[in-house]
Amino acid sequence: MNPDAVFVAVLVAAALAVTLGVALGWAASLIEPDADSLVERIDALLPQTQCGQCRYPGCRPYAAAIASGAAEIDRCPPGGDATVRALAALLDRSPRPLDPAFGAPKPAQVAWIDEEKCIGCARCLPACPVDAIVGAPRQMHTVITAQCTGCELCLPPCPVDCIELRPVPAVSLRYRQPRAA
Amino acid sequence: MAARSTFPAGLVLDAHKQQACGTPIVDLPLPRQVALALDQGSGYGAEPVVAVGAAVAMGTLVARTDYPFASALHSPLAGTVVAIETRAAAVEGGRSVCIVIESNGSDRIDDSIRPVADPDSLSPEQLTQRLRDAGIAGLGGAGFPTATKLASARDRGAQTLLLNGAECEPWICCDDALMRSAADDVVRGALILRRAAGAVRCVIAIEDDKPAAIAAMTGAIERQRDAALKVVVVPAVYPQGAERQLITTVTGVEVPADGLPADAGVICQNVATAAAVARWATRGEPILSRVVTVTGSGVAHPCNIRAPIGTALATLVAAAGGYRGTPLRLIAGGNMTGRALASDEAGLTKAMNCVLVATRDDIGSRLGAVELPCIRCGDCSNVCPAGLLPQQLYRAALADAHDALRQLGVRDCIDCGLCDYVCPSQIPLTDRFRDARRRLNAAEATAQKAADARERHELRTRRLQETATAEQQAFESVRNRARQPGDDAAGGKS
Amino acid sequence: MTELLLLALGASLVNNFVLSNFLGLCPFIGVSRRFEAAAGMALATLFVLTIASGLSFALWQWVLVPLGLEYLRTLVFILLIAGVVQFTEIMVRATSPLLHQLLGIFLPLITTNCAVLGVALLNVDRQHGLLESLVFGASAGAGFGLALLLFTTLRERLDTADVPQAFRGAPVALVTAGLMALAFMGFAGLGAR
Amino acid sequence: MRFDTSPAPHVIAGYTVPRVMFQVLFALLPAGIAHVVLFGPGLLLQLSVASVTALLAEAAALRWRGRDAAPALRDGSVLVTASLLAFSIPPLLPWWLGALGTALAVLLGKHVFGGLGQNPFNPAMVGYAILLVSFPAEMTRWPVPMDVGGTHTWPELARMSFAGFYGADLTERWDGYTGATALDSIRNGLGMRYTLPELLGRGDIAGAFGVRGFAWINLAALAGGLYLMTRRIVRWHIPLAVLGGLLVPSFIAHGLDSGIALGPTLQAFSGATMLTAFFIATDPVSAATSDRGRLWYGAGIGLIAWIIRTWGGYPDGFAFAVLLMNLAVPFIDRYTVPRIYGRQP
Repeated sequence: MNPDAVFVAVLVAAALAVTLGVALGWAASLIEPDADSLVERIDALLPQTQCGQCRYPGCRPYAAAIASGAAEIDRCPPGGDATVRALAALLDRSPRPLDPAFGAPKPAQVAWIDEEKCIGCARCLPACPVDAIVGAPRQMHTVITAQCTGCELCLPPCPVDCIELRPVPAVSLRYRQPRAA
Repeated sequence: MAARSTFPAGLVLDAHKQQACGTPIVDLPLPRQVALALDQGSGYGAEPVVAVGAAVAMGTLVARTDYPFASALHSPLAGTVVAIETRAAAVEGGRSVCIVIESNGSDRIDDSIRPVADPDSLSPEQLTQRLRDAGIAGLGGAGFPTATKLASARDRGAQTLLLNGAECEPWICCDDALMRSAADDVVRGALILRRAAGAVRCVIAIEDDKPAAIAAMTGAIERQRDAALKVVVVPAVYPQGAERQLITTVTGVEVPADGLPADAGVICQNVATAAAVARWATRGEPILSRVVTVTGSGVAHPCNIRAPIGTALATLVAAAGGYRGTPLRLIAGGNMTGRALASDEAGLTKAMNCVLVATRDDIGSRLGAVELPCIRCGDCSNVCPAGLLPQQLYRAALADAHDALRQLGVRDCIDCGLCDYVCPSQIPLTDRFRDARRRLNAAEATAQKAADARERHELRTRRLQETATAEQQAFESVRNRARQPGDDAAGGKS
Repeated sequence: MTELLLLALGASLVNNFVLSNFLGLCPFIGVSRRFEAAAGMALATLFVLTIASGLSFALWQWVLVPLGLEYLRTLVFILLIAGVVQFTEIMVRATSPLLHQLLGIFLPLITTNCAVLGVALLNVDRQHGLLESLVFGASAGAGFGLALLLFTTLRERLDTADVPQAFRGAPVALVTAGLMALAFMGFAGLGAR
Repeated sequence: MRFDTSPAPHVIAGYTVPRVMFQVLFALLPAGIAHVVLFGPGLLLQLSVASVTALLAEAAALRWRGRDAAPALRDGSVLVTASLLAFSIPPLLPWWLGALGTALAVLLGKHVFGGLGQNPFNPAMVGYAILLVSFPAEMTRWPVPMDVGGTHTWPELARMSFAGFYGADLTERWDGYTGATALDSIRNGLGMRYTLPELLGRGDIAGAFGVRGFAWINLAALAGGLYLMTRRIVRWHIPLAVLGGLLVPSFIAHGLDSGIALGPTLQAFSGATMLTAFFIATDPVSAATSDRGRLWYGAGIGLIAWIIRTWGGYPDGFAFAVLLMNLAVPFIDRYTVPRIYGRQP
């Protein structure tokens, strides 16, 4: 094989590589990736407790982390296995057990304020990620049970430990709402 | 006139009607005690307005409601309220709060009960309110408040009042008996309902296996001389009497899956409800009693009985000659959709059209069933009156696959029980679907709660950001002002 | 015309790349758990196969042969395929991030899907013209997509089946794929007469 | 008084899977009698080895999974699989091949997927296809039937069947007594550029309705199939679609070129046509779900069988046609969900 042939071969291969590279770069610059829709769909499967047990500051940041591949899908104890399964199905991955490093799943719970003990300090109000505690300084506080996600974030700020978590009250579920105006 | 079309499938079942239907309706003497369940079958309860110890007369209002899915209750006895407590009742879950009234033997009628002077002078809205006050609810089995249906029919401009006299479920014949004995009442009630609904036509649908009822109703209509009133004979196919299916049979129109019968231009009422409306018009009487079929191989003399609401089922069975043989199930309703009750102390409800005391002769096929794997034979989808694929739904239900359940129409299932009936693998499909529906609803409630939480969280995040930005701006404007060279204070210092 | 039709039928059904030639098994097993992902993969592969067939023919006919560089074809074809796949990936990521996530590693791996290189090389070996190359590539892609979609719907049904523990997941998928291949043997010898 | 409770409905028709399966077996009886009369007792030998193997395999699979085997053995489904396989394989097949095919049918065709009701493929056809691709010579060797030629007696067929069953070398004593089926001979003949009328004029193919032997079996299977339809075990969609998918193209092709294309009568009464249309394709487990899906499914089977019979490498294409459409069933089901009451189409 003469040196010329080798030269031509290298030249052809290199030309092809450069052509493709330029074309791809140009294509990539033309087309904007749309990452948000995936984050939305992941976020929709998370329980929205906003509890931060996944060590992200809320459900949506965690969803963004999953979408970008920065976090695994096993970090959400409030969602439990059901959420992991749903995420695995959405992303076509194998379901995996929850990572115990992020806590263990608990039955659904809601916060309850012992109004005998509450001193009305209002420190729990800003802690609540979903505005489910009503109250004002030196007024009794109370938790809107229907809106509480049971995230436990109101526990640490309370100076008198008057907040406790109770199991979600059983709701009778009718299987078919009558269809009438 | 014969029916025009039909719904997807259905099946002809053994009717078992001859047992109770031969004899005239028996009037039950006033019982010593009644227990009125606050939930009369619609799934929603009224609120008591009497206290324990209160004296009541026949027709006294004992529970009222503003809720559109519940109906008011009136005392069928004159006497005293002796208890308001949770006890056995013929409702979902088997227990409900009941108002227990003991008779004092008198038949004093409440002062509020007066015949309606001229129902034709009332506007549809006034009529509807009066019917709501009278606690008129669907006597066909659903117990749904009639007034609520009338209002929605008016809102949606329904043109046809369909009186359901199909009575398709085996064993039940109380409507048949009522149509034969009180055809004029049914027609009179129908005319009032038609006015209240703002409808122009009234069609009375009766299955072709009830020639006597058809003849009686046709006769009553002829006496009325109203051209917009007619009887339609429909094939005796189960579940012909299901509201949506009957509407399709009679009008050829399907009710949208996510809509109401009124969207198909129809309001459907039971013939017994119409008769109750007539009683209200002639005597001012709210619903105090109903006709109920007491039947089954476990009853000595099956018959139709007019009994006060709240009468203990044991009393009804005793009036039908008492138990016979070895009764295995006490079913409120027919053998396809009826609810098996744990105790015969439960009281009669407005929604209860049948008390079926079943022995092995009646329900042996189900008791002896051995569940085998589904072989996808498709018999279930061939009979499903809702056009579903029960065999696919069954797999989705086992896997708890919510999307598939929704898509395959687990909520379009009308619980008729036909898929169970024909399944060669004897799988209790209907119950699996009920269960799957419950879990689906629970999951959707959870998802809805999560969505609400997310929305509130996002609002809060935005609010905090805005507050922070505002503070920042305020801070900066203060600082900028502090650095203004022309500022007096600054100038003074320099 | 008839010949093109026979070529298409042969490449898509009779000599189905997956079920008769056992090429491209990796995405066949890997991306057949969900219909949406499989449909995306089928389309992506169809796209890559068709474009790569055309481009590789052009490269072969007008660059390699005139320059006497036939021995470079494997290298050049792989480079070319990699480029086309990369372009596909950019497209998919832009149009559907969820699909991009679902396909995951299997999207860039179309490069190493032997079906793609196989089609390019077979086109050269069988001396297909441009039109024939395109038809061959497209029908091979269609056959791959058909097999993948059928397999995916089968697997989705198996998800709700009471499969013995030992066979759950990959084993039953492989048995199913084997039985599919058995069924496709029915096409063997089709058109031989 | 207290009562037990149970969910509605409280009554069922009491029509069971075992009854379905035994009705199917009963409906196979006429075809079985025709088979035994025409081809000797080989079918009975194959049937017995297949049934025993099937029951053993079913019991073993269920025992291995720790399930109660008794109900599954009694429901008759595995006997239907065994019978359909026994009908499909030649009556001269050595017993171990029959046993192997049945074991594969039950284990690989059914239990790998979870047993009754879970298998995507028709188990009998899985067993048959594996045998056919693995032992093509043995699987295409049929005795010359009784109804034409008359070269041999039924006792002779019986001796031949037993010899074949035990695996003896049949060519020593009975060379010329055994051979290809009619479809096979036609295929080979056409391959050698004979025309169809020439082939049918030859004594070794023609018979009642055009094909010797198999015509009677097809007729008997048709009778059994119609019986199943009257008992509402089989509905009309699949059989009609299978026959339509096969006969419509053959009618057209025969009209275009009667020299080489088999006519509809010949197609309908040769090979496994009726058995497939009424007994094999109608296996509900591996068939499409909705009525519309079943029409597509059946038509696909008929059409593929016609294609394989006309251009393929195998004389009869029904086994592969059934398997090919089996694998398309979930796909068909996906696109043929019937409209639910009250929903938009």
